[in-house]
Amino acid sequence: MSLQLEPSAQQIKEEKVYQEMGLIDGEFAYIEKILGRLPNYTELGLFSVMWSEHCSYKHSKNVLKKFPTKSEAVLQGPGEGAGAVDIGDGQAAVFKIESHNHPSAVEPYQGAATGVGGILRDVFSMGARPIALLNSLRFGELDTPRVRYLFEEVVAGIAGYGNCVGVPTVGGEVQFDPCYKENPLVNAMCVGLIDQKDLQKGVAQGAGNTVMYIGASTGRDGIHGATFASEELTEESESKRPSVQVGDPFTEKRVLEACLEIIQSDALIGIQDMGAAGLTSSSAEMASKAGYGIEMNLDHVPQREHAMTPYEMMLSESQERMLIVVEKGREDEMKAICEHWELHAVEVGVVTEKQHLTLRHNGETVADIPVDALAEDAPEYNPPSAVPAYYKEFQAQTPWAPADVKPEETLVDLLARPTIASKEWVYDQYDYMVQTNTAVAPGAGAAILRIKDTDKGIALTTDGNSRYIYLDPERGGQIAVAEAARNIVASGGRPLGITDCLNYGSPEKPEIFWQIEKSIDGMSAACAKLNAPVVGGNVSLYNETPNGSIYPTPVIGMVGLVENIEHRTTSGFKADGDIIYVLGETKAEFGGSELQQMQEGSIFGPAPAIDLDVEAKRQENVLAAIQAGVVASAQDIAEGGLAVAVSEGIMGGTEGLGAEISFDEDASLLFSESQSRYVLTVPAEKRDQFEQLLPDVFEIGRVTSTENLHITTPAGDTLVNISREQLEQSWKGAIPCMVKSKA
Amino acid sequence: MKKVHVYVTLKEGVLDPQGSAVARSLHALGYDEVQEVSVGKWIVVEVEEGPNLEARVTEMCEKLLCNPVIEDYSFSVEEAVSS
Amino acid sequence: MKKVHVYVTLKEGVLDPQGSAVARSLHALGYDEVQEVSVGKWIVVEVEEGPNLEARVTEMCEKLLCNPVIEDYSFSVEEAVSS
Amino acid sequence: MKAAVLVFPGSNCDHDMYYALEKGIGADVEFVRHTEKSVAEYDAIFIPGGFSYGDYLRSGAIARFAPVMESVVEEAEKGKPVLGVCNGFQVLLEAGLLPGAMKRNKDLKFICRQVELRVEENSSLFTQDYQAGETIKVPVAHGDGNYYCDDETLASLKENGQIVFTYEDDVNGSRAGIAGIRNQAGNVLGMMPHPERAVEELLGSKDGLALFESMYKHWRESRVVTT
Ligand SMILES: Nc1ncnc2c1ncn2[C@@H]1O[C@H](COP(=O)(O)OP(=O)(O)O)[C@@H](O)[C@H]1O
Ligand SMILES: [Mg+2]
Repeated sequence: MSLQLEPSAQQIKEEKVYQEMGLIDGEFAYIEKILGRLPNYTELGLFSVMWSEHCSYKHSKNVLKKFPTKSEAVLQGPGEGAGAVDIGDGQAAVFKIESHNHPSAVEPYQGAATGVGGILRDVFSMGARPIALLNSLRFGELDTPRVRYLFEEVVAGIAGYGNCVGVPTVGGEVQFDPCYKENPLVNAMCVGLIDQKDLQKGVAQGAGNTVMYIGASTGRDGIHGATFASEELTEESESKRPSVQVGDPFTEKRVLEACLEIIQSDALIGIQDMGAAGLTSSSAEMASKAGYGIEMNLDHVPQREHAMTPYEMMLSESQERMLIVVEKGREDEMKAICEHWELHAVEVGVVTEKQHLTLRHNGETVADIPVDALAEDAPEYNPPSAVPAYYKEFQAQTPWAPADVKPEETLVDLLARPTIASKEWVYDQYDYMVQTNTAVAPGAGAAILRIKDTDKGIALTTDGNSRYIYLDPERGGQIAVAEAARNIVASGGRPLGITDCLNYGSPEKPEIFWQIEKSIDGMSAACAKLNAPVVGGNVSLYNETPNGSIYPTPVIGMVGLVENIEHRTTSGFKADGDIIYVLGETKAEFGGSELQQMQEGSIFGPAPAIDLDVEAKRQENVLAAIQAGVVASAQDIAEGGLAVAVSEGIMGGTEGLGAEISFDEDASLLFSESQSRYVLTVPAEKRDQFEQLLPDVFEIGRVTSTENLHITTPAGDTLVNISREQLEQSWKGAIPCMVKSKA
Repeated sequence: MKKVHVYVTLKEGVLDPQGSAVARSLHALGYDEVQEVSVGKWIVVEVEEGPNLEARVTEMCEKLLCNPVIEDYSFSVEEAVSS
Repeated sequence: MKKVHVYVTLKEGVLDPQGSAVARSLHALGYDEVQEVSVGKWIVVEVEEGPNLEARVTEMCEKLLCNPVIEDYSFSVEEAVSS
Repeated sequence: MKAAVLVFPGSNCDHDMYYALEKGIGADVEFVRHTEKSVAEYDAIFIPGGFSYGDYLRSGAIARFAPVMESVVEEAEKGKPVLGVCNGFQVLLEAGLLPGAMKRNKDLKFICRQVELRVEENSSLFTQDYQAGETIKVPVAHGDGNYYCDDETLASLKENGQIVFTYEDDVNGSRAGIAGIRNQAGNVLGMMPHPERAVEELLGSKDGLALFESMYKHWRESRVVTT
């Protein structure tokens, strides 16, 4: 009945209806050629979502091939719901990161919540039990009510969903920069644990087998979400969204438990979540991967709303739904499991020899498309790339250095910059302890989870400083991966693999495509050097508004193995008298630094240098020293430089401690962001052993028993003399204070 | 002094997990006559009388009380019993 | 089919953290005329017509929809437009 | 000790409770689904945290009608130890096994952190291994932990020594800083903080262990008397 409202095949072509769905003329012609006829409206819908950037990676597929994806640890590389690495004892860590930027810009609470829901499903559809969530967030500076609203609601949405499902949110990062003012980034990462033998794949194999639908009913929510995610954000974005998806974590929890029971059944052939492009992508991808087809009867799809059309059902992005393929005749076993969890489980189709996605509705065939055309054979583009003028200019500049730094004032100001300030306000809202594995909680560096019934743990982090990447995508890409690895190593872990979330502006702009290419080159080189291959990821392009694009922001989610949980190391200072060392040289490198942004209101010039050989060597040495048990605390030096790292060592350390430091360089270098550096503390009696393992360290001071940071020149002049309390006021107070201000 | 009653509910078509959970629970308790349940908010705002009361309340709803992306609202003004 | 509107609110004298937060935000936005705010629930239950409708709804409220330790409720029955 | 850990749809600290009971005191633990009819065969009943039924409507409101709850109420009235933690506490309140109700936290935000609790009494079967007045470190993780009761109830809680744990700092706005209360008979305890998350130094505290040990000791002693 409502089908009559849909344009006819002829109208679609003549009136170029396909353009409204984001398809261009050439793509439409290609569709016509594949089908040998004109597509109807439903078919056009299927193509438009499957060929959207979000599902097809049509602009990024080729550059993604550059990533190294193999190592002795990789069990599952890119291509499935999530990647998997070997963590020993026959176990694997399964993990993936995903963006939910556009939905969060429109409806921050639900956008963030459903982002968490989606990434959880990616992981448990592999058969793994989710054991940790992380997130990487970017907002404008907290100086307008809208930005504060986005920030508060995104955090609440992440908390609301993760807490309810019962998966601890153990880490993440939040950075603030004007470039994200209208286009916040919300990337969520999930890590699961599985016995390797249980690893599942999303395949629809074996003609005659049954396709079943599990979970929430299908409504009209989020129709065309994948297309939406592949466009710029405009004023109309809000009204264009037919209806925003609302997350239902309670249903997710039941779907999760049901799926983990289902994967234990040998009747299960394949399982995949209905993520972006819902039923369409899950069915087409499962069939395409297996070399089969699927015939679905849409009359059987559980529906929440009246009179839904095939187009609407296929494109709906209702949450908390899964598609499984089951051995014919054993459907009841699945139903019994689902009933137990009070969930729908219905037969919606069969696997067919003919490699088509065929849809039936009210007794008629409403779509009939070769599955490979939807999935693997989507168009691919090699967009033109061009070096941006800004880059050439930055390269030519003499490096910027701060003018006349008053070290103590600068330190206090830097600690209160929201990007550097304590994120306690954020993670206080996350249940980071549920499942009782969190051995190192959020607060400093990587999170560590113990793996029950073993001696080991895993270390988790997300990282990505987009300022360096903007200044110099290739170097910045190297730094992003290296920094994530430093976090893992400083916590006592060995990097095993990464998942990446590539957030950029429009790939159709040559300058932006250049950023994508170069940063991927940089990341790839670092992944190879640090033996941390890419096992999965997500691409989010078109992060721009009429006011401009975001900085190129690839986010690295990294998983490392802590061979013995006793090796876990945190950044807080531990005991009076411990020696404080810096590993690595400090140079006058301020391009893209927090100090530059603070003083100049913008960033420019060359990014800090990085030498991947040095980086790799130091990581090895630091890990060796930690494993030898001679390191009391360890931390990489990042935003804000040495002075901030030492302050964090005090604030995150045992109560009652401070530090006495002698700094024999120009005071401004306290805030330099030179790469590949660490602050390490060592008990005095382990000095010799430590220095043997790490010959290139500089001793800079001692941990003291007065709650104070005292930095002097070798001549004895005081550069900084400040109490722990004052440091904390600045660092801990900043974000709560900004959030509260209503001006 | 006036009492303004603001009623906020999810827009048509937006998933209402709370409503469905309550409906299921009522069924489990034997209330089979229950068809559908929706859970919304009822906000009572006491305001001092002044000009443009309705216009100002409309503003409050659109700015703060209701999230226009997923919610609809309506309100009615009641003479408040002074207490 | 009838539509029953159930209104649930915190009892008089029970401090309402949500209400005070909304009042504070409204003040911050410049709505100084706002005195007090309470945030309650508005639950719409669609029921098939049958005997004892009011008595059964009262039961639903007392059993499930309202927690009598801290909440009060009231309801009204509306003729629903059949859809 | 045969321990039942109830599992409602949406419970998510069920495994943590199981683990704490098994590792902590070597209890013989079983999960008991919300649809079961009886918990009579168990020596103690544990209602774990989480979001039963999503905490939609009100925390614990829907769970209290689950089939298993009738038997829980019966056993509680017979004097069997029942511990409700976090969402479990909320279920006990909704079920009327403990007085009072929960409101949203005063700051309206979910809070997760280690907090300090004061052990107000050590005469119950749950706290005999603590010192009265002792300060312990146990984490909280909740959005609706702002305990409310009327003046009369508060007076009687005090008079009967039913206030078991209070917060050292005001974390959520609870009346009289209440973190945990027991019934008059002393066999039902509800608390918002999570003792099951505080049984190993590795995770930041083992101050919750004494609670389970107290229960275990009580069970052993009561067996000696009856057999
Ligand atoms: N969005 C977030 N969610 C959870 N934890 C966070 C979040 N942002 C920051 N944190 C935590 O705060 C700490 C500091 O973060 P960050 O400043 O990025 O430092 P680092 O890069 O050294 O880990 C880390 O432990 C991190 O996990
Ligand atoms: Mg970082």
